[in-house]
Amino acid sequence: MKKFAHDFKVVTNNRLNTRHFVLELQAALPLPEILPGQFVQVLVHNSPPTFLRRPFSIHFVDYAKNTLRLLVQVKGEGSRHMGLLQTGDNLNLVYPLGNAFSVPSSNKVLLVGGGAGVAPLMFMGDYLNRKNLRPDFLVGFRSGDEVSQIDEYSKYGKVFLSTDDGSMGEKGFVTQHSVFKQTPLPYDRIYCCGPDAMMHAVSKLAAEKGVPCEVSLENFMACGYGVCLCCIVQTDKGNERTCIEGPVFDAARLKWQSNG
Amino acid sequence: MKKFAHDFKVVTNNRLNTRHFVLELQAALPLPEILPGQFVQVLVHNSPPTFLRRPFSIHFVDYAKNTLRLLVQVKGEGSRHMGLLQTGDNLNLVYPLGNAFSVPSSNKVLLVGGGAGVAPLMFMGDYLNRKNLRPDFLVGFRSGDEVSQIDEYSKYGKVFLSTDDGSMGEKGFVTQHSVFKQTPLPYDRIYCCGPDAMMHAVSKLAAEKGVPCEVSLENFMACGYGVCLCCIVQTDKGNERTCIEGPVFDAARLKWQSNG
Amino acid sequence: MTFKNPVTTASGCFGYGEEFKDFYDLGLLGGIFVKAVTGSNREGNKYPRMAETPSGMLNSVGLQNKGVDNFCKVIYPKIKNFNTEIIVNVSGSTIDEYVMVAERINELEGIPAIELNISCPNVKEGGMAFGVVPSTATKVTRAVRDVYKKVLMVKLSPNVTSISEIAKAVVDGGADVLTLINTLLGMAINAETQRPVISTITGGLSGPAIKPVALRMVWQVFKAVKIPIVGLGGIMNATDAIEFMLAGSSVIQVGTANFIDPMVAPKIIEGINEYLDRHNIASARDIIGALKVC
Amino acid sequence: MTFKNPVTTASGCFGYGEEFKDFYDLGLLGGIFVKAVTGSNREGNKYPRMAETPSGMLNSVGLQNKGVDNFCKVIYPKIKNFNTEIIVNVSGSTIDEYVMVAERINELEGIPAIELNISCPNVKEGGMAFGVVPSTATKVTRAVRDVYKKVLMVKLSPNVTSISEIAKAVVDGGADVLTLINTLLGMAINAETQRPVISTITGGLSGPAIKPVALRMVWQVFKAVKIPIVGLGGIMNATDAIEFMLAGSSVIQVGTANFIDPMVAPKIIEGINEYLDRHNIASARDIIGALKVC
Ligand SMILES: Cc1cc2nc3c(=O)[nH]c(=O)nc-3n(C[C@H](O)[C@H](O)[C@H](O)COP(=O)(O)OP(=O)(O)OC[C@H]3O[C@@H](n4cnc5c(N)ncnc54)[C@H](O)[C@@H]3O)c2cc1C
Ligand SMILES: Cc1cc2nc3c(=O)[nH]c(=O)nc-3n(C[C@H](O)[C@H](O)[C@H](O)COP(=O)(O)OP(=O)(O)OC[C@H]3O[C@@H](n4cnc5c(N)ncnc54)[C@H](O)[C@@H]3O)c2cc1C
Ligand SMILES: Cc1cc2nc3c(=O)[nH]c(=O)nc-3n(C[C@H](O)[C@H](O)[C@H](O)COP(=O)(O)O)c2cc1C
Ligand SMILES: Cc1cc2nc3c(=O)[nH]c(=O)nc-3n(C[C@H](O)[C@H](O)[C@H](O)COP(=O)(O)O)c2cc1C
Ligand code: FES
Ligand code: FES
Repeated sequence: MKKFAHDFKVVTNNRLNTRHFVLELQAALPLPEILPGQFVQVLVHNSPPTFLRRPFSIHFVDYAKNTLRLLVQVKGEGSRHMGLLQTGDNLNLVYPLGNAFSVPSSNKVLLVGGGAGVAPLMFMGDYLNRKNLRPDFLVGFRSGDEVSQIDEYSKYGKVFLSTDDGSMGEKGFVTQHSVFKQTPLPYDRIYCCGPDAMMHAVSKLAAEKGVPCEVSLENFMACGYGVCLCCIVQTDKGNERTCIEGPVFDAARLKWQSNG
Repeated sequence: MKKFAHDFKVVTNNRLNTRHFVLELQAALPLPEILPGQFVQVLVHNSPPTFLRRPFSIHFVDYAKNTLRLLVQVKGEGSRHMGLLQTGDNLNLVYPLGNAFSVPSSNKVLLVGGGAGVAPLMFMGDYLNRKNLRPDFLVGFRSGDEVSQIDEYSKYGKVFLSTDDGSMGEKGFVTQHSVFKQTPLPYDRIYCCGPDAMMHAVSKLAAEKGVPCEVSLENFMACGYGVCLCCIVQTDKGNERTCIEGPVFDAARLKWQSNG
Repeated sequence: MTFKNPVTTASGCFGYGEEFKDFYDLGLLGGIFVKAVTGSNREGNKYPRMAETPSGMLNSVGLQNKGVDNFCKVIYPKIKNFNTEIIVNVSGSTIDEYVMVAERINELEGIPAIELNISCPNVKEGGMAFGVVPSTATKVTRAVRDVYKKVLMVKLSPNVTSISEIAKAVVDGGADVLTLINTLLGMAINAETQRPVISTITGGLSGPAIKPVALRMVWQVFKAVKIPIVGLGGIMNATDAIEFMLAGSSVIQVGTANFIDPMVAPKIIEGINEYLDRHNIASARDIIGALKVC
Repeated sequence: MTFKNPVTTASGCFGYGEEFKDFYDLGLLGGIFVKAVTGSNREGNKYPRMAETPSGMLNSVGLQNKGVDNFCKVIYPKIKNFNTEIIVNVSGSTIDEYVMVAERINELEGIPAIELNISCPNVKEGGMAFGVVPSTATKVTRAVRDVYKKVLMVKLSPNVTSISEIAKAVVDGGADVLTLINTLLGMAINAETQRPVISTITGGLSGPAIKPVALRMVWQVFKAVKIPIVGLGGIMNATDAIEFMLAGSSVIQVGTANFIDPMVAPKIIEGINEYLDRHNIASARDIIGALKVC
């Protein structure tokens, strides 16, 4: 698939809460086809400590406006600097990168996300809707003040909510949510994205319940397009590249323990 | 003399022409006493190729507004980046650095500047006026479209003008200006700042005419406050530091040939 | 052998070239130095394999590759018709392994040269160990020279007291061309976790941070030996490339910069041409070693 | 000897301390390593002496100083009562010169230690030449050890194949403490003028660019010898300082960072204290060499 390194223009930078914001970025040329699960590599201009690009999932694609969105959690200098971007600023992206979530054959799909890991699920929801499928969402946040965009997700499917401190939705991690208490689980497939520990827990639970599960990994990357071999993950086929063979993997294929 | 490393706020950034701009910077704390000829070391934030600070002469001090001004010529990344600063931005300065022009005992003083080298002369003019002295200015520019702030200089004394291409004032270098054709030269002291070649030419001419001359050097600097020994200039006393014993030197003391 | 222009891409930073076909026409490049090939399959080092550092990065990939047999049978057919020179980076843990790989690559018609990697800091045996002692550097070079009939390039490690001594030792062994530099051995620590950032504790430092060291070594070696030099280390743009050529590089490689801007190599080619035009210099050849030092 | 805190300033980057009195109270510092002192007056190298590089700088000052006699008579009286440890960086071109300077400094009551600089890359004879060969490193250390009765620190050059071998050689010579690292030998070229940027063509690279190499060397030496280490190389903030302590430094030096922010050393002292509080660590001593590697 053809890849590009292009400047995008910041259309909006919406602060969701103290640690998260959404950038809407407009391309100068028509966007190519992009699939949910794919990511971009962001060049953080003018941030002296930021040498390498930073990978971010594609949160949403709006072909009509020729924009894509990133949902960013402030972690270090790179993401902090991205948070300072203003309407009209340029941001250079290499895109579209990586594989994508598989396309399910039924409606009975659960999209599980935690924190900034919810990013690709919005795009996936929209994508499934266009294929006349309505997924369920299970999204987890640290606490109520980080819960955001629930209305948006609700457009694409039913939303279950959990927070670590119980201040909104059910209390606890997503794996403790009552959705997972059902036997058998009323889903044909689970798609999951979030912190490593969460993805591991969800994939274990899915395996126990006999439901296929795909996870989207966030391994550290140098290039993002398959040439540096820094982002590898151990699978049943040996070392695979998160940025090419992933970031989406069938959870059953991963050897979790060795991953970082 | 006490020195400081403080954030200043950009009050205005006035473009003079394509290659020059004036930054007016406001201190949070009351400015200490600053002398004409002194300089600041600017930290160019967020410009990845700019590791070291950049030295700039103090162009003007306004104690009432608690501001100082820098006149900057765009040379490389650092100065280019400073040109992008906007009202309200922060800029960290180490100041006040270096020695100062001597205080003349008579009115018969010529201030010679070329290009961005005119920077300290505005401050010197104001300073001399406060001591009830009115200097003459001889300022040289590449061409008419770079001539600027003549009205300002005129407040402090008479202004002679030259441009390399003759598009404004007299044609040629400052040393070719008719001011220097007078014998004897009607000045007790010359103060000069500009490109090395110009300062060398002016100091030779001054020596021929028997007029004491002070030049303000622009040697490359790492620290700016006397500890790295990178900015040295050969004088009759051996190697001296441009940032401490200078930037202003009695031209007769310099061994020009070895300087760069 | 000749390159259509002096801009090539560094081993380990460009895969086998295929991934970059998604970005531009590989025929623009002077050449491609493909990822290290060893005697047999290597899984490489554990994750995490990289750390960002000021103006650079550490890597500890550890020569992950599927081995020379796979290279000849699976990869070579896919890349041999790229419209540019393909040079294979040959690695190993023993002299026999280097020799074996070189013999196999010697048979591949479409490969005009190998680059002997005696400078990888990220494997326990072999690699850099060969490249930091003059006598073993000569020995491994000579052993490969005996079996390899085409252009033999040898890639030097900067982790040495005297790079010119090593360069001379490798010339004694029969090298046709020297490549320098490979990565500097470095380390990164996460102060919060109090742990090394990469799994192998130490790794190879690349990127602009090492450019001054690389330029110095190219210059020292240019003065010490008479064979051509392929220069690299932190080249990010045409100006950097020109500096390496002035210091004595006939050809330059772009490594880590490919990660920051996948389009960087063609941009460097263009930038060099602009520079030559602006300075009225007829050919890139004219700036090789042309540094004015007096 | 003990330092009131682990943060000191590096030789050549802090003058004799006096200039920094204009910025803050020197009594805040753990110690000050003053500019190199040689046997007699040295004018140093020609201008230009510096070049900016990615995340670093090259310098080629060349040990400019007025000689040991001037130091003892003119400078020492001015600085001996600073409320912090003053350590003199001792340099020379011959073993006799090192010995002579060390003997003179030995007489100064207010100086508890010297730092033997066998690693300056910017002078023709002496300096680094002593520091890159184990046998001469031992020899010069031993010669100074014989005449110097207080704490003998030796500052190592990173421009070597094996830093732990050099470290051991210096320990054999009788060093009490090792300082590492001095600058990496580098070079900068101005592509437009086609000339080297600094007068000596090559110079010493310092700043964050070299931090990964410095950390690696501190870690290697920490594992190889039993004497305390003073670590430096690119420390810009408290996090960097903590990384050097985790890798095995008992004390750290702040060098080039003083040029970027004259207030940096007191800020690092504060930052280390905050880190210790946040991690519930009783003393800075507890993180020395505490890197978790399994
Ligand atoms: C495919 C993919 C998709 C992603 N999608 C999103 C998304 O949609 N939204 C989002 O917010 N984030 C996403 N991430 C994570 C995001 O890339 C990081 O949070 C971001 O790069 C952090 O950059 P920074 O400069 O802010 O922080 P940094 O300062 O670079 O790092 C933050 C922390 O990570 C550690 N760290 C960084 N690099 C390494 C390394 N190589 N080895 C060990 N530790 C390291 C640092 O020590 C530090 O504690 C994604 C990552 C991947 C790989
Ligand atoms: C005391 C003093 C006062 C000054 N006052 C003013 C002033 O009032 N206004 C003004 O416009 N300028 C002034 N300057 C000059 C100003 O400091 C430089 O123009 C500025 O630092 C350039 O920074 P830059 O990042 O824009 O350019 P850079 O990219 O740093 O450099 C521009 C050019 O200079 C060359 N260069 C840079 N550093 C070195 C070096 N160490 N050795 C050799 N060549 C080098 C580069 O090769 C390049 O061609 C003053 C300098 C000094 C020392
Ligand atoms: C991720 C990565 C992998 C590398 N793999 C190899 C390799 O397999 N063989 C080799 O000779 N050099 C390898 N190198 C070294 C580079 O080819 C190059 O010598 C070094 O990175 C310095 O150049 P640069 O600063 O332009 O990247 C690798 C470098 C990186 C960053
Ligand atoms: C301008 C300058 C002058 C230096 N002079 C000396 C010196 O006289 N003696 C010495 O041992 N080291 C000298 N050094 C080396 C530093 O002390 C230090 O070892 C090196 O810069 C690495 O640390 P840093 O990256 O924190 O600066 C000098 C460094 C610089 C930048
Ligand atoms: S990030 Fe380079 S191969 Fe995946
Ligand atoms: S710039 Fe450091 S001594 Fe003058």
